[in-house]
Amino acid sequence: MFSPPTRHVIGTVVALTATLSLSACGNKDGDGSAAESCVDTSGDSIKLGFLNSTSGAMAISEQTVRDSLTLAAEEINADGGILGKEIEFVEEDGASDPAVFAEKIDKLLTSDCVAAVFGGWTSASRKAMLPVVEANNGLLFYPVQYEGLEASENIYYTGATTNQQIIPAMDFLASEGVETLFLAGSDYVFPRTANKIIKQYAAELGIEIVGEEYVPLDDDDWTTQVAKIVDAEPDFVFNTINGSSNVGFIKAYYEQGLSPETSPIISVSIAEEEAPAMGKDVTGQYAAWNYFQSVQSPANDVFIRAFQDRFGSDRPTSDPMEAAYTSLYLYKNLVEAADSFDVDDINESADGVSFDAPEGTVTIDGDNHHIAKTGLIGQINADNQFDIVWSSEEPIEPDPFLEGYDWWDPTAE
Amino acid sequence: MDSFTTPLLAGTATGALLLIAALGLALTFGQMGVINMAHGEFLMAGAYTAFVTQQIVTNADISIVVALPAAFVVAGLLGLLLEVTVITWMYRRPLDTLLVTVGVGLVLQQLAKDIFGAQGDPVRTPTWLDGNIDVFGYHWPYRQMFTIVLAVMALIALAALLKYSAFGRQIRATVQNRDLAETVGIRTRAVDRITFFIGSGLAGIGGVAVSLISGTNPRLGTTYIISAFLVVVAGGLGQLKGTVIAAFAVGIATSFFADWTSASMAQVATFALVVVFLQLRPQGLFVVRSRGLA
Amino acid sequence: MKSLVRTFGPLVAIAVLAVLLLVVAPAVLSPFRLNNLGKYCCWAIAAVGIGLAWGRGGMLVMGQGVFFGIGGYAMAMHLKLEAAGPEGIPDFMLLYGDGTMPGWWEPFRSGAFTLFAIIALPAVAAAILGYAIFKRRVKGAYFAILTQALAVVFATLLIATIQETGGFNGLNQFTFFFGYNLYDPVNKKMVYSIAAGLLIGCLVLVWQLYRSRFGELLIATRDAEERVRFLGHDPANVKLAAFVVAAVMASIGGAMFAPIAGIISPSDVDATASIFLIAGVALGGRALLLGPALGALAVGYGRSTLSESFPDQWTYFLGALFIAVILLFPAGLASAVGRAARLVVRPKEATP
Amino acid sequence: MKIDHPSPDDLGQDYLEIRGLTVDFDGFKAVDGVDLTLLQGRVHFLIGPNGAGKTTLVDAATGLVPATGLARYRNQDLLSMRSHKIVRAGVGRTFQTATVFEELSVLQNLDIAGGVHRSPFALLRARRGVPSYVAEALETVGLADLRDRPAGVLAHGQKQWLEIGMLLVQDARVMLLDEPVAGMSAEEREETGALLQRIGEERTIVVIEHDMDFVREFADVVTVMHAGKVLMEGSVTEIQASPEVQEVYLGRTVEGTSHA
Repeated sequence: MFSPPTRHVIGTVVALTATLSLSACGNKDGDGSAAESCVDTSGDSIKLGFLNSTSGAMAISEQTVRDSLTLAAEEINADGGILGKEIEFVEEDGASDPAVFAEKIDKLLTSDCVAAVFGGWTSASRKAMLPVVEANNGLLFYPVQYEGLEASENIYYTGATTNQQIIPAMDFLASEGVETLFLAGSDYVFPRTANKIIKQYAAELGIEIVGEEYVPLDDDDWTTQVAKIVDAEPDFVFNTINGSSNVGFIKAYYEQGLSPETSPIISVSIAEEEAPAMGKDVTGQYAAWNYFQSVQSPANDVFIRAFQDRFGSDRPTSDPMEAAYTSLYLYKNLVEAADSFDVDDINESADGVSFDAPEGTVTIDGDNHHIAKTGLIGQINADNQFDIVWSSEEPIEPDPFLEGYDWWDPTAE
Repeated sequence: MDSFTTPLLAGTATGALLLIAALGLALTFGQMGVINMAHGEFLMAGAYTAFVTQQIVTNADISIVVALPAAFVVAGLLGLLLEVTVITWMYRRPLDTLLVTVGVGLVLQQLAKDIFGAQGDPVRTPTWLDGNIDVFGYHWPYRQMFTIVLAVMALIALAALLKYSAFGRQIRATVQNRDLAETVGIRTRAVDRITFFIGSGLAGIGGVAVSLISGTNPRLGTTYIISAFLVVVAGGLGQLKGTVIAAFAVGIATSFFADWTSASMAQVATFALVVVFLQLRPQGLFVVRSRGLA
Repeated sequence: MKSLVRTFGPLVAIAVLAVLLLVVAPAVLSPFRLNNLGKYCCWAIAAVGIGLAWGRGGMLVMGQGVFFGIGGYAMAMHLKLEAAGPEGIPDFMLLYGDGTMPGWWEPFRSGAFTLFAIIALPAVAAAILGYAIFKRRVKGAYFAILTQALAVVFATLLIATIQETGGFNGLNQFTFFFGYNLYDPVNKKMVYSIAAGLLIGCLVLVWQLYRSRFGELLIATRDAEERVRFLGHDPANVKLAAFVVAAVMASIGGAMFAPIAGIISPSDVDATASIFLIAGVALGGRALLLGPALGALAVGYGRSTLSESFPDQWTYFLGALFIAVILLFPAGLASAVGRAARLVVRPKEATP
Repeated sequence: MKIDHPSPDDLGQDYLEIRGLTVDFDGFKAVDGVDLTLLQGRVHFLIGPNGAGKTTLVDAATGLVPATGLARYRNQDLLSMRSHKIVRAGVGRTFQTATVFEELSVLQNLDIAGGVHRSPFALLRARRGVPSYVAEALETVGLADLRDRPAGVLAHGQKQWLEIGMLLVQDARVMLLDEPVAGMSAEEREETGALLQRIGEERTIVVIEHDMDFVREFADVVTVMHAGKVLMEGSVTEIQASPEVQEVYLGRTVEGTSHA
């Protein structure tokens, strides 16, 4: 097929490539033990990594988290730092792409040698970071409510798991006497998993699910799906739609004559940041969170004032922002409780570490690394703020695998 | 709910929106061979114009009427700017215009994000579009009817312009034979620019219609651009008739698929439909015959 | 002598690249940077294929992410099953589904089948799609738009099939790569070397294709498709062959991307990811032998470093790159450098 | 392609037989029931005013436009075949504007035309040396000195010769040439005419032409077309003597829709 001189040259290149490749031969027997930590704690500063998407579709939400992390770091530094060491934060862009999150957290942990990383928003980004942070025995603080069913020694979850947001929301609906429920969500992991839980708990509570519709992420046209809601006439709509898609949903909902009087909506992704994009259309609807800007507490007053002084008086505060702010303070308290920046030391003394957060006092569960949080239901008012209309009696202990709920069967459809 | 009227009417409204978006594409593609991937961002510019207009003219009933011509001009000027600065250097390189405009689209999206913030802004629906009528159990929103009326008006205006005005004749002459048109004294470059202005302006009008569905956000254009392009592909280039039929066919088919399966699967099915359709009619619905070896 | 240089000069260049990637890089780069370089190599493998289809064949393939994804997901499925153990099933199916595995996952337990699938699946998919498109003489912009729409649809399909493909989260948490522990730095280096070696292999392959009669026929088809018909060739077959090879290369790139990046998700294969691949090819020079690969390496590196230094400006940069390169250097930066060099050497010709 | 059943009237000679060939463009008959028999060893000329349907006739016979009727060559109906199959059957053509591959060299252009004789596998090999049939064609069309130049830099006439050379390499037994000497200098025309006569001995050559001087000098048989129909067929002298032909050329056409 090749002429002799060609064959010769190709042969050389191929042989060269093969030799070079083989020289980096693998190690089949190694157990791949975790890499040695390179965190430097000898100086008078400590490096932390902030990893949020500042570009791409998720930049909308994640920038707000970055802002409150920055605020917390500045406050802690002004107050003397962590164990007397000033926080030096390294910022990275996750670019709304899970693979980039995996790359960047690797960089933060192995090149920048940060003591802990704060960030992530989508479950995809967290799932992408999980194996990297575990392999390097690092620490990640994840500030967003999520679909649960996860616990890692190397991650602290400061947002809600399902039994702190979804289940309280269902309890609220039951207390309102809701009999029929329609499920509307974006077509991806969180809504699908949340709805699986909702359906099983609804059966337990005697609430009938009268419809279930999904639309692709970022898709705006909800007309056909809303027509099905009109037809089903549910007492309530459980909304697990993510991002800008909510706007199209709410518009279509009003256009076809639905309203909070007939079929109100309870959302788990609409917070103070997202509500203004829907203007008056969303007034009177409900949302389930663990923090609202309207929470009355001294810690919250301080947080809101500090945040607005720093980033502008028109900026609202929301649950993920508060959870991110809290996460950095929790880290401080964790380090100080352990009197060490070492991950194993921190984990050892983690149980019961708490912080007087804007949402109220939160406490770490040392087993699953989640925190106890109070469930809240807010109703959106004309200013796109939330009036708190329901609250769980006390902070709910985190139960990411729903082990304490008999009705939960993870393998059922 | 009627499982026939709902997808039919909702799909017609979606088709109308696709039509407004695709008309401009078909026009510039047909005449200049330019594939403008930033067309979706012109749609976005139209939506933001609607938002800004509402900040100035706070009465939502009036502002939407002001926003329509304003969006036409804003998007049209953006198009003109694109033509004069970039496209004009790359006629006869259609695939390259496609890539350049991809870049332009990225920049415009980021600009929108920096100017208006990443979070979307609300556009209030005028009260005279608030409400619906019951058609066989489907609460057909006035807004959807408005979209259809808007598309039909845009279509009629464009068709009339092409058919009856002197400028329209110049456009058609340029489309059919650019060199010949030049020899009879038509300034084809000027014609191109005005065509680009009009085509982009139509996207602006489409943007206003979209803003009534989903408000504004920087990624708004990307949602519609691929479907609009599929419409142009299926409709055949440079032909209004084909574009119209394809737009409504794609809109209605997507709605029916979404009703039968899910919205995600509807996207897949519509794409498959277009590919199968191209097997039957490879040059789209209607073909301008041109002889010789291209 | 001159013709010898013309014939084997590129091969020497490939050899230089091989030494740089396989000897110099592992010696001087930190494990993290080396792993990143591995990712760029995966993109570069796909880019080499795009160079073949677009640069030489004139087919603007805007949906190569699809084939990248086919390879990536095929490999990821195998790695996922390997991580789950002989009888185990992937963890996400327990979390999001009812704990049963779809039957079509089963063959991917076999490493041999997976390797076969990484080549065969994209080849078959590209052949069917290409046949449908090229035989009906759909080309130019129509083709480009269809391929982009395909990428959009593919990503939507993946996101919607959570129980089968992990949905938006994609597949990750791999532990072994054909028996080698992926957390062992030595093995990471090996996986990198395989990716770099495959890149070199693909370059040698296209080098031979470009100098073959097929390469000439491909250029002829690009420049005057109808004319080729009157040489007695069906241009559809010529394009189909190039399209299939490009698809297989993208698939190989994707297959190596999964273990190196540790994840494959819809974001890595959607329309945006596909455009990103095109950017590298355009930058490096679509019709040149080394242009696409070097361009992809450069854009990959740019994405990492620029987003580290200017996180907010990366999108502007990518957009500006498209505009500037296509507008000013349609043949790529490499050709611009060549032109500049000639201007320096023979300055008199520069001033008319 | 092997011939299974040589037609009885095939006296070892090739011919292209056209019967009732009609091309209908949405009701407009560009070619309307044309009958022609084109024999090997002759240089046929096809003349007629613009819009007479000459090029369309050739397009139809080479699979570019759909047509009804019959175009039989070696017992195959060309009208039912796709362009590249027609070429492989031995019918080649050129175009009014010479279309050569400008980025490839003269040699590569000719070589690529020889692809019909190669297996797909052979295509993957690089070219080594110059195949004998390519060298022969280079000599025949007189481009041997220019073989390594890119075809794009050739003069107009040279491009036409290159195209004819490509037909030779393809081993086209029937050559349909569309205005090959348009734009050529007098000298080039002479050379082209001589070339056609030289290669025409064992082939069927059909030339579409306007230039009557050229036709006079080199035509064996001339067919005059008008408004899609054959007006007349004969020798140059016969054609020139015909009042009908003169009328057509003086422009007093009755239904002169110019659909070139």
